[in-house]
Amino acid sequence: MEKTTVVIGVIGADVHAVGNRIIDYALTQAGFNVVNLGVMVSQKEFVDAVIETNAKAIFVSSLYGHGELDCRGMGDLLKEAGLEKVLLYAGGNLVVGKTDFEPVEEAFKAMGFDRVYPPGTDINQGIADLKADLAALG
Amino acid sequence: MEKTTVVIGVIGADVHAVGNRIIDYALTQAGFNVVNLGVMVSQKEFVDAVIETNAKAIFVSSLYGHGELDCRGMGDLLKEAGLEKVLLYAGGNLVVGKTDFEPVEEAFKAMGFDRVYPPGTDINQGIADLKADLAALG
Amino acid sequence: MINHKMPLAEFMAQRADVLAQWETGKEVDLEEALAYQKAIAPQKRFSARLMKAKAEGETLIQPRAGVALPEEHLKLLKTLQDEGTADLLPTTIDSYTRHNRYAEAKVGIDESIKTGKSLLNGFPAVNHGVAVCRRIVENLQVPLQVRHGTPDARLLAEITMAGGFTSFEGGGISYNIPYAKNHSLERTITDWQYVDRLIGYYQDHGITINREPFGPLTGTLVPPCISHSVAILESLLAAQQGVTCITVGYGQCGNLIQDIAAIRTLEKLMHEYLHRYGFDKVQVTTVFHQWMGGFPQDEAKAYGVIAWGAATAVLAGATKVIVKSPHEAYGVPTAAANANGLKTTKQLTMMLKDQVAIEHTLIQAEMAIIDRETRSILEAVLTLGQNDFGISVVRGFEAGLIDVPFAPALCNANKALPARDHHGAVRFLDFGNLPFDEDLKAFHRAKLEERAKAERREVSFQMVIDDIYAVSKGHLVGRPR
Amino acid sequence: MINHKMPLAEFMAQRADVLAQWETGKEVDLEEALAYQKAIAPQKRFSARLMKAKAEGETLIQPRAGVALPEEHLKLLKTLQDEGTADLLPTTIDSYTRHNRYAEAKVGIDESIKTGKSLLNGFPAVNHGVAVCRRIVENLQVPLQVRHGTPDARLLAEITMAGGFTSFEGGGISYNIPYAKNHSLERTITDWQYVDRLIGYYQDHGITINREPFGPLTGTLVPPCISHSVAILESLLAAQQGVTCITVGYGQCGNLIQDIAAIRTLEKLMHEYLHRYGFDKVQVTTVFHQWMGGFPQDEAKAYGVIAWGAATAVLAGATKVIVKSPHEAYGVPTAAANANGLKTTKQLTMMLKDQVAIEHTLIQAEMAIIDRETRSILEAVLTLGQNDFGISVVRGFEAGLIDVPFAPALCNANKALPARDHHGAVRFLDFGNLPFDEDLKAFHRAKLEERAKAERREVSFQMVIDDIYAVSKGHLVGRPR
Ligand code: B12
Ligand code: B12
Repeated sequence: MEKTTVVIGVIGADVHAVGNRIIDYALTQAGFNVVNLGVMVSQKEFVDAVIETNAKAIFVSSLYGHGELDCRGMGDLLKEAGLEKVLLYAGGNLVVGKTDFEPVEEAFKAMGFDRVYPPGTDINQGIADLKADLAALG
Repeated sequence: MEKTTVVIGVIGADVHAVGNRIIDYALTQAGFNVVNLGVMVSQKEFVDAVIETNAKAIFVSSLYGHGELDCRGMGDLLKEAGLEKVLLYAGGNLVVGKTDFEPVEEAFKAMGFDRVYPPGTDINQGIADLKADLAALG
Repeated sequence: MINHKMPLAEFMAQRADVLAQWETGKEVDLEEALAYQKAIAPQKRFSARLMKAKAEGETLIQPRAGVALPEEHLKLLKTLQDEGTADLLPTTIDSYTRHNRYAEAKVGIDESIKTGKSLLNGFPAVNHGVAVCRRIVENLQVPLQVRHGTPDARLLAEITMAGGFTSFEGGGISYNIPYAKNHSLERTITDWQYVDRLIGYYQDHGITINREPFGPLTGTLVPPCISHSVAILESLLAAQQGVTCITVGYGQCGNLIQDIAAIRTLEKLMHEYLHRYGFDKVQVTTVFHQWMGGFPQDEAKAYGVIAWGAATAVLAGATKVIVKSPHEAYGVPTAAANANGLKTTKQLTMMLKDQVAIEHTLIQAEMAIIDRETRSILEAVLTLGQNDFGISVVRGFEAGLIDVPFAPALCNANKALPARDHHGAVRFLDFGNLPFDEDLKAFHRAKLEERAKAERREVSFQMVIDDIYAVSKGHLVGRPR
Repeated sequence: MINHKMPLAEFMAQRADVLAQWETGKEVDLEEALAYQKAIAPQKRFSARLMKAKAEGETLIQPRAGVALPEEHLKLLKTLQDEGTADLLPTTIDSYTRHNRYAEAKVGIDESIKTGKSLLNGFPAVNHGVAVCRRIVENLQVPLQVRHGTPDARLLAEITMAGGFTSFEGGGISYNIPYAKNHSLERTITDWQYVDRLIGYYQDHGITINREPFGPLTGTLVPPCISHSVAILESLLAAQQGVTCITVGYGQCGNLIQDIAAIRTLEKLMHEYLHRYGFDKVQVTTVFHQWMGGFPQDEAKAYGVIAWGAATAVLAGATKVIVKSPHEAYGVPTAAANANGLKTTKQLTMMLKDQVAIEHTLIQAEMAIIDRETRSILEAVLTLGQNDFGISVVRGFEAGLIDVPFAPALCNANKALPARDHHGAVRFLDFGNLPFDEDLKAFHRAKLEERAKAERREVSFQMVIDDIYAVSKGHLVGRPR
């Protein structure tokens, strides 16, 4: 069976590279085909990469606090490209400061994200969810 | 002019001796005649000392958390002895645990204390208040 | 006081009186208690856990904690174990029980039930009795110790040992001098010989109970030689009654060199003196107490003090560290605050665990000083008492050969006064009657002169006061400001 | 890139372009700025404060902090100064400004005004302009520094120096490799030569501005020799443009011996290399960064990490320490959380201030290793570039002679991989193209083999991953558990 492709990257002007390398490693170990766009990735680059590689999911990381500004419209962009079925996850330190996670989750879901993760989430949690969501999609 | 006498001591089964020594030193330096009953002093010992020495004030310390139990009835005891004019102060760590100070102050005032001090109060604060109160009494 | 292991018959005769002191005494059945203790798994025994840590070079962490009511107490300890990751658990006893005022403790329990908050500053184990103690021990996964400050702890020991605790803190000196006013040392040493004999009895039946003299004494600028002398004398008294597992303690002074030197010298001297009197089979471990004096009120600053104590404990190689909480300056901590102190400590013990021990010529020099001071005191004391430990202690304190600064006990000379030197090590400003030779005295004087000169003031009692406040005000040395 | 002090005319010509990059550029009047800087009192100047601390053996404390709006920013800094007792203050710049995306920063400012919370992760100084910077500097009592991560910081430097800041962090390497993806080193070095020339211009007119290469780089297991090499090369580049006051930095690795050795070696090598190229009048101070990698989420544990960094900074003798907050793992800290990190740190710097420096034969040995590693890199790099600093750096990175672990920059080789040894010191698991001789490589391999053996597993990338997580999970070495 062919490996499922996942596009990963760190959005915006964000250069936090460490988590990205670990996510790459973990997804690869878990049997996925990883397309790693690295840091400082624009929404368009994510979408283009999905189109090019026929990926089934995007793991957006945002660590530096501008996640909310950077991710706005991302869901719409996917929809416009006819990619609403592509799973869209976000994780990292999505907003500025230590806050309750619920409103953050809501805001990102409203922007079209399927799953949203709080700071320091174990990447294996994201991978388990991905497998479940992919299975549900069939 | 004769020195004003102040009775000091640590009430109950409390053996915290360090603050007591400093209070002794500070009151003496400030020109008072100090009658120091030391640690583990009962209410009766305080009252007896006042009678014996014609003291104008009592500085009760309680550090170990049983202050509320130990100080109950102390105001009444003074009153019964006809000593309601003697100034009665309490300080230290008066109750068990870190709590709002207001209810503690109220409880002690209800027990007949004129002034009540939160943990770690600078003893010079107590001395300044004592001077003011003595002056007010004339 | 006796100067030999108490004969069994004598011990048993005294037991009857002890158990009659409060109604819960009749719950203790020594034979049944032996069987109960025997069934406790090694990982829940203090002695085994300590020896394992010592072998592996680990520093275990232990809080202080105790509240009035059993369910709340168990809940508190569970939090400290699960959330605070405590390696060892305490049960801190309330002050009424410490003074054998069980009737007042009863009032405290009743009031606590009524008001719904703990009005006692600890757990009144005697009032609660054997079965309640066992329920607590059984519902926890790590070893438990009784921590208190009780001059006459005979009944408390009977009940808690039958109750399944595997370690007992205190001693005839360390739970008298800092914790009492009017008790004679003859009395408290005699009472603690009973406690040690009880533990010796368990030992004779194959059950090792850990004993821990209370190291920090008044917690306030106690120079290492004073607490070391007390620890060693109490250990000799305990060993004489058959105790074979002793943890000697020391309260952090704050100067890293002095603190490391203190722990190392303590262990070394313990072995030497135990050996001299033939107690070679005693297992020795050490406990380092995070700063025992006045704490900063600000919690962030308190965390700093806690962390520095944790780091020093590991760097000194102590077997365990007793942990303070960020609420220290205010009052008995909530479970959460207590767990926080533990977590800060654990982060440091874990981060420092694998690092190499610090060596320094100054540590050697400081060890030599502490060794000489402690030896001066111990030799003078033991000579005075002609090697009768109890008499030595009583006469030694009488003569002021040992003198604990800021102690409330009237049997303590209270003439010696400590102050910090220019680098923050605790020295003597007044020797009282400490049996130091002129060389040693000159060393201390020079150290304080160095500080006085730097501060452009005379060596005086004001320095002592400034030093008492210093840590709580964010410094180590109380400089004029 | 140039290999000499930029001629004044050339500098002035470039200035015109720089100031035109954003509308606030026209607010800068260099002559007026000189006069303004001249009037700043010494106690508010970075250079003077640092030299005083160095002379007195004090370790100063400094936070990171910046929010979108001026009034909020000022309020934040006031809290850190008054409540946090910061000795030095920062102004941390937001990430849009760092990437010269001033229009996006504008959106961030507007949104922040609208929503009433800072939506930027720092203070957009360029957008706010000279007058706003001055208002901030004037309303505070301690020296202020610009801290950022900006590859092209020319306009930011112009505005903030005219705005009264007296220190500027960064450099052509340290603000490229960890902070950018696509910038060439030629470009960033050239742009930073401009920044250094600007500060050299102030210096030529009697005004000393402190410069600070960013020491910790990616903050993630960076071995001392890597950050030392970068710090020294950037210092040479800065000195060449007339900078005379440099603070070199290092991010805590966590092993006490290695950390002390690192700070001492850094200072020693700085003097040596500055001297070699005739920059003898440069004042050198050091900055120690509290742990820069992933933090524990639990605040009590975070306090432990903060305190250990504070203690190490003092024990290593750093001139200042950059402080983390207990919110580190979550996000930009509130003012209160930031002040708490400062207070914990101050408690430790004050308690350790008067203690003697730690000596250890292992520190000597570790210093020799770091010295040899750093020297290997620097000599190889400077030889390759024939002592043209800029060319040396560019070719050195190209050849992988310097290689920063986990860097996002594409011009970094990203072949070298670090891992901790058995005692927690950071070593190399993969050397990439680092110019180490066989002896040195054998040393690293032996160190990792020692760990592998103890952990009963092979030396592998899994160790690196385990080490990345270790501190945040409460350990130093990432053992298999
Ligand atoms: C040193 C110390 C000890 C030493 C005491 C040695 C001795 N014999 O003196 C030892 C180790 C023996 C000890 C024992 C115990 N302690 Co204790 N101890 C402390 C500690 C760390 C410092 C106290 C001190 O010396 N401070 C320095 C002096 C100068 O300050 P002070 O005592 O507060 O007094 C000043 C001011 O408060 C003020 N003041 C005091 N009284 C008055 C009165 C008036 C009128 C005025 C104006 C001002 C004033 O002026 C004084 C001089 O500046 C405090 C915590 C802290 N503060 O950091 C706990 C603390 C007081 N202890 C506590 C407890 C519970 C105990 C024990 C029950 C249990 C235990 N932990 O072992 C036993 C009690 C024994 C007993 N029966 O009393 C608790 C009290 C809890 C509470 N109130 O909720 C505290 C707060 C620690 C804690 N957070 O749990 N302790
Ligand atoms: C190391 C670090 C840096 C290094 C980065 C080096 C590099 N190029 O990689 C340096 C020093 C350069 C740096 C710079 C900055 N940083 Co920084 N940095 C950190 C730090 C300490 C650790 C990050 C890290 O590597 N963690 C380890 C990895 C393994 O974990 P991770 O990144 O969180 O990723 C894991 C999980 O989150 C999860 N995950 C991540 N994404 C996703 C996505 C999905 C779908 C899923 C399921 C899971 C998932 O899985 C990952 C693997 O386990 C964090 C704080 C912290 N966490 O302790 C701050 C932090 C992220 N940085 C921060 C900031 C503000 C900055 C700066 C703007 C300012 C500054 N302090 O200088 C600049 C930003 C530059 C830029 N333009 O991006 C803030 C962000 C604030 C916020 N969100 O409110 C933080 C939180 C610190 C703080 N509390 O202020 N930083």
